[in-house]
Amino acid sequence: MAKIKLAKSKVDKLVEICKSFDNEGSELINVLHKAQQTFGYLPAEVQEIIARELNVSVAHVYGVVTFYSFFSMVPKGEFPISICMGTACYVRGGEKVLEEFKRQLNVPVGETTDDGKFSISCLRCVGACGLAPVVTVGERVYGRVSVGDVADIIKEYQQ
Amino acid sequence: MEKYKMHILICGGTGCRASASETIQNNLQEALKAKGLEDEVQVVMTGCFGFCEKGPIVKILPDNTFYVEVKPEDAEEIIDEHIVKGRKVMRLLYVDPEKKEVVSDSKHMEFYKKQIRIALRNCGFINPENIDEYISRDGYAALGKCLTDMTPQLVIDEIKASGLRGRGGGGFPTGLKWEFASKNKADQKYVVCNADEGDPGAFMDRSILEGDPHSVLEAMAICAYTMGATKGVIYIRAEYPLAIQRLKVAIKQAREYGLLGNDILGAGFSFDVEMRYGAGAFVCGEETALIHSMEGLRGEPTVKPPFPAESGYNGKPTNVNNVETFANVPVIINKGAAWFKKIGTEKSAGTKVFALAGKINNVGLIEVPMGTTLREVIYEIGGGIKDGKKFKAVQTGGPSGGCLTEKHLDTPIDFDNLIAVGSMMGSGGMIVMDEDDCMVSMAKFYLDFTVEESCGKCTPCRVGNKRLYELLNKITEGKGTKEDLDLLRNLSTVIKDTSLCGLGQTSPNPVLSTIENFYDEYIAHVEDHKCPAGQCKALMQYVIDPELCVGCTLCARNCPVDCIIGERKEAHVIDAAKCIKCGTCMDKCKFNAISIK
Amino acid sequence: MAKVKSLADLKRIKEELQSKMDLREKSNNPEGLVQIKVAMATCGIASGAKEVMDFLIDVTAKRGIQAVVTQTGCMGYCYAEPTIEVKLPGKEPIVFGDVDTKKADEIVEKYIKNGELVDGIIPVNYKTIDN
Amino acid sequence: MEKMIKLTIDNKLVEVPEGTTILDAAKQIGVEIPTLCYMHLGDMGIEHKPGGCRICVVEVEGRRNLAPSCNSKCAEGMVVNTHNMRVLNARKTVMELMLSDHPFDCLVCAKSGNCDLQSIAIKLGVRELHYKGEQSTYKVDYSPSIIRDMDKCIMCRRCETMCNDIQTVGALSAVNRGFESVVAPAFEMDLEKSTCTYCGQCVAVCPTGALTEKDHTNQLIRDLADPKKTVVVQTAPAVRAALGEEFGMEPGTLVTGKMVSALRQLGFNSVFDTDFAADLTIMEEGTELLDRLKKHLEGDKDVKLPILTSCCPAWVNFFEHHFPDMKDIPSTARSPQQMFGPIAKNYLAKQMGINREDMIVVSIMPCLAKKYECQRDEFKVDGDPDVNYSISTRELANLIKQANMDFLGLPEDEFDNPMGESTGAGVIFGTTGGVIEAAARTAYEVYTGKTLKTVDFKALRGMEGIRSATVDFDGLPINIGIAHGLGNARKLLEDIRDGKSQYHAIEIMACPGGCIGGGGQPLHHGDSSILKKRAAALYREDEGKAIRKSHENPYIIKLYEEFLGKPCSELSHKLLHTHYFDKSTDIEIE
Repeated sequence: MAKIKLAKSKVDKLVEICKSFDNEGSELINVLHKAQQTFGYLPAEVQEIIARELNVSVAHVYGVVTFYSFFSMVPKGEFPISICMGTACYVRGGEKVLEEFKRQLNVPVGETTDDGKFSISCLRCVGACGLAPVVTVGERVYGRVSVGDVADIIKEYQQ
Repeated sequence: MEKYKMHILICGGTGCRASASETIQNNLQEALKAKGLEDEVQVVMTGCFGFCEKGPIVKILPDNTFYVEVKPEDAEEIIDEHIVKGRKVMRLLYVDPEKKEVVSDSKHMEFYKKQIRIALRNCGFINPENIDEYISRDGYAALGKCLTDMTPQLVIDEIKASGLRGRGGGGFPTGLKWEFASKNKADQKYVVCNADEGDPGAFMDRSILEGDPHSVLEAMAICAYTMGATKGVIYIRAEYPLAIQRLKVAIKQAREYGLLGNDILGAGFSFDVEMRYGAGAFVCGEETALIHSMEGLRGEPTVKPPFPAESGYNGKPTNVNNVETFANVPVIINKGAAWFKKIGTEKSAGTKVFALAGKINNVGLIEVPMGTTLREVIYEIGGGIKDGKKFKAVQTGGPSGGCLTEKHLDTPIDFDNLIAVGSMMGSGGMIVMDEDDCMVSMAKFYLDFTVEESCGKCTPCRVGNKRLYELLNKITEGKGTKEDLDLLRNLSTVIKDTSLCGLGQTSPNPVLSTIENFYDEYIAHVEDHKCPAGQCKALMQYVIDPELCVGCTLCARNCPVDCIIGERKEAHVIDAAKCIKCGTCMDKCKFNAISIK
Repeated sequence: MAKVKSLADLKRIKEELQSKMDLREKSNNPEGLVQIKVAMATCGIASGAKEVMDFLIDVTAKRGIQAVVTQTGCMGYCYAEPTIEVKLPGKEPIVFGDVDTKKADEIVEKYIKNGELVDGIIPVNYKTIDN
Repeated sequence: MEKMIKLTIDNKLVEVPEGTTILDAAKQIGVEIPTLCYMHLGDMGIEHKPGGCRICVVEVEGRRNLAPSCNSKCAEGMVVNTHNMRVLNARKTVMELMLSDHPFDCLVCAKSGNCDLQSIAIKLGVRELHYKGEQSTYKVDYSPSIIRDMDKCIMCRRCETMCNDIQTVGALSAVNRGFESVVAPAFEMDLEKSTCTYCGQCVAVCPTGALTEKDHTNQLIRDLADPKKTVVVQTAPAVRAALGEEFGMEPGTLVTGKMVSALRQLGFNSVFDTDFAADLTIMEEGTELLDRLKKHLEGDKDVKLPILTSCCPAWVNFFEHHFPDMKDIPSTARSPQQMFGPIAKNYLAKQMGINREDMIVVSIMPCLAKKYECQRDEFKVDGDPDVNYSISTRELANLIKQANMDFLGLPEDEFDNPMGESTGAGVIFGTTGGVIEAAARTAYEVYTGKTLKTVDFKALRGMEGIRSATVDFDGLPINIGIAHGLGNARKLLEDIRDGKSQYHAIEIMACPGGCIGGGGQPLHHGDSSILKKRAAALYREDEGKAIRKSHENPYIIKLYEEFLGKPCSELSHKLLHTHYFDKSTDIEIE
């Protein structure tokens, strides 16, 4: 028997989210979006509750969560850094920028620094190809980023 | 709506917003207020102008002045000089890079000259959050015409006659698709708009939704009318917050006006639209995968037939079209199939929007008639290759397309021509590469994408693409052999031949087309263990020419891994074992002493 | 907002809205239109250019003339302000000086509508401000 | 009238009804196209054709790509090539790709020799792998019943279909995507921690060694080789109707006598019959049923009906996980396997004059959940299980082969007594509807005090997933429901939960067909005609029995007289009944 622990407020919130979608199994992806918006990520406990509320198997929920790259089971850093790996950014040096972020923060893609401050992810085309290569930190977009700019961008958020 | 003497249009596309176009809008409004002109000059945030390279863009009407690369601090000057004093701000005008001349009016810019904007007709022209502006430009007139004057079959016939083909990649005749869906009887049918633009480097769908959301809603309603559907779903990438926001506003306004909902325009036709969010899976661009995703499942494709037109969303007849396809529909109805058919080539009517990017001067979103040549697009509209480098290849069709070369430049672009030369239209990504781009690495880049985006359902795509990637990786690391090229070819052919869906059926295209067009480059990698473009790290070495090095130490100080050794004023040496080949030293050296060997 | 109840209703709303979008539509395609530029530098404004411009915008719209009225900077004829430049489709631009609303009315009626020349033309050895 | 379609396959003209797949049309002219992920479970109505493996691709002239024949319908005038060089190259390359992500431990793989992947690779003549690279590596997951070795998974997804669509257990799902994708429980946790019921239907359909039963034959060989141990065996009814298939015999051949003689040759001290325990189950469960029925008729609101059978361990796991709120509805009677154990170790051992710990009780079961059932804590005394372990029909067949016996030539032997004597009622436990029919025979006579004219309740028989019948208890209509396959069981349970159920008693078996279609049986590949033949065999054995009602089994009568007292007595409650647990996910709110 799997045992999970979750704060009551979170359970209530999840129940409310599921209810707002009529507890329909076919609304799973919408529910997951909402839940991730609310909690920042989708830990196992959250998936268990969603499965129970939507009356689908938790294996199914997990299968869906792991299919879509937008969903994450680990919390992102306080400042999530995303490097665009769209083709336009790639040919204008996006990969080098990514390597530099990885090197300077010493974390691989998809993970968060030990202090919880930064996480690195790749994304596919923000549609700002005119600014390639593009890096986003949270909502903020940095365009025409060069390897040399990486340290400055990190510094901006380090204080 | 007040009647203004002047309009200032600011690009509110994602690219320009990333460069603070919202702040520019605010500053302009503040500056107008300060001069007491807020009732005379209207400031409008529009959709994308397309010329993203030079964003943010501010356009002033009626004199059509086109300001580029505007910064928030320029707002006051624009108001003071242009609006009040009637003098153009020269430093913000576009300078033609060839002729070195100022061009103040977009109509006279090379970038816009060859463009015909149908799908993008309202982008950069109207305020997408104002339905009135859409209506004033014949918005919903096509829907009205269909509902009032045309039978569903007549509408289908019109679309068929127009020659419109699916702009999402497949190029399937839209009218035919509608007809299939209309012929299947069911108690419920669905119209789905595929706005899950996943092609890296293509952003036309997002631009249309951000700049002209009503055109898509109107077209969906028209489609629904032809097939007898009452429900529409827009499946949109969750990563497109602005497009989602604009659509939400548009749907709300359309409902308020009764252009969505029950008994539209008193014609007894009811239709409404809701949104579903994609969650980051390229394969969901495939319609059966998309439908599964809409149903809350893993976005895995299923074997066709049955086609969605027979059994789609919730098992009901469903018609799926992409955003750009829909955006063309109202114009076709308003202006007639014959008008549309005249544009473009015989088998590919109309225009196509391309996202022009890569090593090109004018990055941006363009719409050209089918049949325009690659050369016109790259050299005239695109302004040629960046930094005076040499053109090497253009990749069309995104990860499923192929790399075309110099010899293909005069190919008129249309669905069939691109396939004939080993590439495809795809959703319209067009990435230009120069002499510094290694074609093996390019193929590897695309395969990396496909491997990551494969759903894993069928063997050739799940395992085959992985093996393709591994072979390419081996080659870029200098460990490949000539036999590997044969393996690449056979595997590519089999993956294309046996994969379940369009993703796998096209994923080897970048490999096949680069082997075909850049065979020498592959041979250089596997036989000479050299990367001619100097991009494959394992096959290159940074060296300092002791003759040219003056010992300024700049490179050593900037080296991130401290692998450059040397005394001040003496020639430096790079420790190849420690070098991570980041290229910083070469960028920093002022004496051209560092080169790639 | 009331619901749009029929196609006729939609057409009516469109008509209403169109005048407000007129300016954008016209500037999108200025070649076939009458282009009027009003010099609106300090000297022009001081001598009433603003009123003239408002008048021109009004009167062209009311009389159904497809015209784009824009402002421009000082044309260099400060002695004759307000000055306006009128360009009929396919013709060379002509500059009029000392234009008040009365004069403007005359220019519209005679020159723009019928192509008859009126008094007040400033002999042209100028360039428009654009160039 | 069915519309007929003409097409050409491998230069031969074929005429098939509209809707026929290329695969089936080819079969019609004797062309076998290899398939791997495709699974057609006959009239169980299960057709799994995801078109994922791409082994069955064929060339359809005029089509750009090759088509999966399992999932492509014939069309008029179609020209199909099933084995030309383009197809062969593709098929072979796809197979190479599959093998390039598959371990090469065939020599020691449980499925070796019985592996679809292996046999198709042999058929395609794959002798060399041109494509090599990273292989998937997963931790092997050992549960009490099932072993998951996902390195061997080829993503045919048959298990997923069985677990979700047929059984509605929902323990498995495809997770991740692309090369990383695999079928796994939620959060890739161990099966034991998941909602798995161990029904074994996934194992039964796995084409490779990715899903196999936990093998107890080595343990058995060691125990049999140990002279200090008294090893007794019980064999479930469904085993005798299927074991022969492993030796090339026709499905539905009864091999009871040969099986007994094989077991004896293997060295078991005593060879008993689970059917005996099945008769005992009827005594206990039947009594409980009548008791609840009487109280219900008297208007006792605390008594819940319907009563549900409880002899299927996968079914027990199912309601413990999925319907814990209804855990007081099933009968508390243990399954026959678990009734046999305590009687053997408490009653028989004493008779034989040996200590409990020196007796090893082994069961031969058509089932994988039985392996888990043996290990449940409530069926142990001071850590010693009542039934030490269970081996499946397939494992027994393997052991017989390992022992080099000529099974077909074995003499017909008889079970030992006292626990080898059984009635026809005990025999039919092995098929869907059998338990409830057996219960009806006894309950009728006990309730009415009359003797049945005919013991055959034909209305309860059949292969439909959900069946219902009303049995006349001398004027009292008893509504009986039957479900086999957990998906069907779920429907009946949901009806009960919604208060819509009109049944007095329901029999539920987790596997389609009942135990004859169990997860430990010789693979039936979904051919339901095989299941029907196995069922017929059991009914045949029943008919041939002199005694066909459990309460008339002389050894059962003797057991009550000598040991248990009466059905549902205190002692039988201690030894023969059990209780159930809530195994749903426990959400602790902080």
